[in-house]
Amino acid sequence: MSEQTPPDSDDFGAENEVTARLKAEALIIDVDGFEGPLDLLLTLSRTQKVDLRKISVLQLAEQYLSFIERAKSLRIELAADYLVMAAWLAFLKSRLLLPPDPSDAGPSGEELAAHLAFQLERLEAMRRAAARLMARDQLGRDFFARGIPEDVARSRKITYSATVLDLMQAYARVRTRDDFEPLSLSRVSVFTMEQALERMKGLIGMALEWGDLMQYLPEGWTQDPQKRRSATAATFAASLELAKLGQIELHQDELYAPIMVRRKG
Amino acid sequence: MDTKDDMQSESLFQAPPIAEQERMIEAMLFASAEPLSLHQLGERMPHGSDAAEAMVSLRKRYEGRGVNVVKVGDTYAIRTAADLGFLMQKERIETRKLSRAAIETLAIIAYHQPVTRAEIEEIRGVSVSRGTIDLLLELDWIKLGRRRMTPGRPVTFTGTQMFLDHFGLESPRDLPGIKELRDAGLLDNRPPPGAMPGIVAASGDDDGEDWSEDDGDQDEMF
Amino acid sequence: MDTKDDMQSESLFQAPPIAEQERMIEAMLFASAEPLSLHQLGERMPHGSDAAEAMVSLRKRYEGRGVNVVKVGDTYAIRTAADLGFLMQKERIETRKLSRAAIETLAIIAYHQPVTRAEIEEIRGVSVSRGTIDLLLELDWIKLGRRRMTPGRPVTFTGTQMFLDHFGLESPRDLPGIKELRDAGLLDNRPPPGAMPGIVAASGDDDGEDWSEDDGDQDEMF
Repeated sequence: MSEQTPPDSDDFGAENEVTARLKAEALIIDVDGFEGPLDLLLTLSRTQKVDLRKISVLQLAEQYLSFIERAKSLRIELAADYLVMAAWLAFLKSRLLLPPDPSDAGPSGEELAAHLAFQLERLEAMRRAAARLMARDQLGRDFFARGIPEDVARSRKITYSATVLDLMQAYARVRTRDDFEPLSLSRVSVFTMEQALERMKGLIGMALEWGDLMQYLPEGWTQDPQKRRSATAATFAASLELAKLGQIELHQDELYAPIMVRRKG
Repeated sequence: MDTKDDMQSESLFQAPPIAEQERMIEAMLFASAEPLSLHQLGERMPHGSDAAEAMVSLRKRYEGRGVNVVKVGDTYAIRTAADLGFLMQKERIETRKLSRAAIETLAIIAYHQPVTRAEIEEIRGVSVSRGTIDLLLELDWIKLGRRRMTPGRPVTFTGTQMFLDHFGLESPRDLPGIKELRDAGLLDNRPPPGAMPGIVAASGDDDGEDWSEDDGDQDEMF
Repeated sequence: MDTKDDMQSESLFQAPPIAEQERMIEAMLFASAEPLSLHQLGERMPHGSDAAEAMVSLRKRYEGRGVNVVKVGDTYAIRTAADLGFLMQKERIETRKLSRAAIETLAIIAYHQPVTRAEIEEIRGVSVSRGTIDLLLELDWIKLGRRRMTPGRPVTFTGTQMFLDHFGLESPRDLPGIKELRDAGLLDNRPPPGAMPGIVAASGDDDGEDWSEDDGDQDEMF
């Protein structure tokens, strides 16, 4: 992960640059191989070749940021959490470098760095513990249970078994079934065009003067927004139908102005 | 792995001590799913071993013990001593899986308790057979709870201590919620339509009603 | 079935000799593939028997033999000696290879138990993939523990007896290196100072959100 520019000799330099770039790319291409930013940081920290408790978080932050920069320049898609970590490390770096601001109540750069070092050490420790665990002798591989368990008796007792997993799966099954119930619309808040037509035909006889179409909305359908929307649409459609039949005239002064209705003739 | 030549030359002077050979046949007889012949035992042992000789001392060792090495045809097996058969009497327990209806009914009772039969049927979407409830009652996994103070005063069902013991739960609250089920991959990851207030792993006190609020609420689609 | 009175009067004069009791637990342990507790053993023995005492001498008897009496949690089982595994090629159970994520998750649960999903994610720095917990539950190596009494009341996970049995552990205290890890403070649940958004895996923090009404309070984590 060396950042040094190669010596000046042209040929040699170019060649060296290529190998360095290939090396960097190899690590970058492997970004999918990392289990998130913390895993990547742990890998980078190994290049410092020190006890994790003595690691330089500042140096690590720089390594990580240059890694991200290179990935960007190579146009490699990085998951959002890598970028969030980069932003956070940039922030941490500034906290570590700048003198503490006495008015700032937040944790100090040192505290944040110490916690990051702790997290890396803990992750490393759990990895080692996992490896030691898996290296143990295992049942069915290194040591064995009785091959022919004896259940001799004549008395037969039936027990029913179910595990918590069965229980959870059953519940999940029931609930998922709920989720995929066939879609059925509630008709309660739908005013149909047939209903609107019926209603307007009954009322239009009295409409000698121009009047707002909205007056024709049925009672009880003007407050609830869902109901009002449905009744408005149905009433408007019904008015078009009546205009087509030559029974009413429609008129609107301008866009969005009230639609006016009166009886024809 | 050694080559054949290596093994052979090794076998000239390297057969394990007889006590070690006895340990070997002891372990093999114990772990094997079927009785083994001396030939089968010998095949698995290091070259130069003498399964027959080891068997003689192993059989002697188990004389009068709780289990014996018995000869079955020309094979050997470890068996319970005949006089201790009575200890195995209780052992014969047939374990059956609960039917799908029973496990679903149990799950609903566990998650929604106290819950009435009508409510269970509403959640499952099918009727609950009498036998299912009876089986769960018989297993002592559910019991009758308080009557619901609604028309008809239906009985409710709740889980029992036996239920908690069987499933290794400290309390019904330890059952995971829908979101946790989903995170564990037990549910399709699709978000459910609307909230699911019914998931509260209820508690034993009187909140059995809360599940009924999660339906009839599709109006939000408009 | 005996009545209580019968049992008591019988127990006054009828406990079998300890050598006989040892034979009994020997037979029962050999017969069972699963570990058995002293309580389970005692239940099947004649009244007045002392399974614990018989166990001490039985365990001694099998020391260094081809099969050993091992302690698993507070249960006992007979298992072949680990150094003889090479003889058991045929009995070997091919297990699915666990993913690195599953192995690490298992280790974290074992060493940090009881532990919540969010804590596992905090330690690993990534979210626990769907199915990982499911797989470990299915293997019966982990189980649900008590809910943590923190906002959201998340479920916790702990190891099982099957886990101990599988890895030949007498108790979680015998996990390799656990004392050193604890002494080094690496098993502490150390909260991050202030905000460390990049490190806490973003999902999972809202564990249990949908099942309990007493939260809506995840802001505390940020």
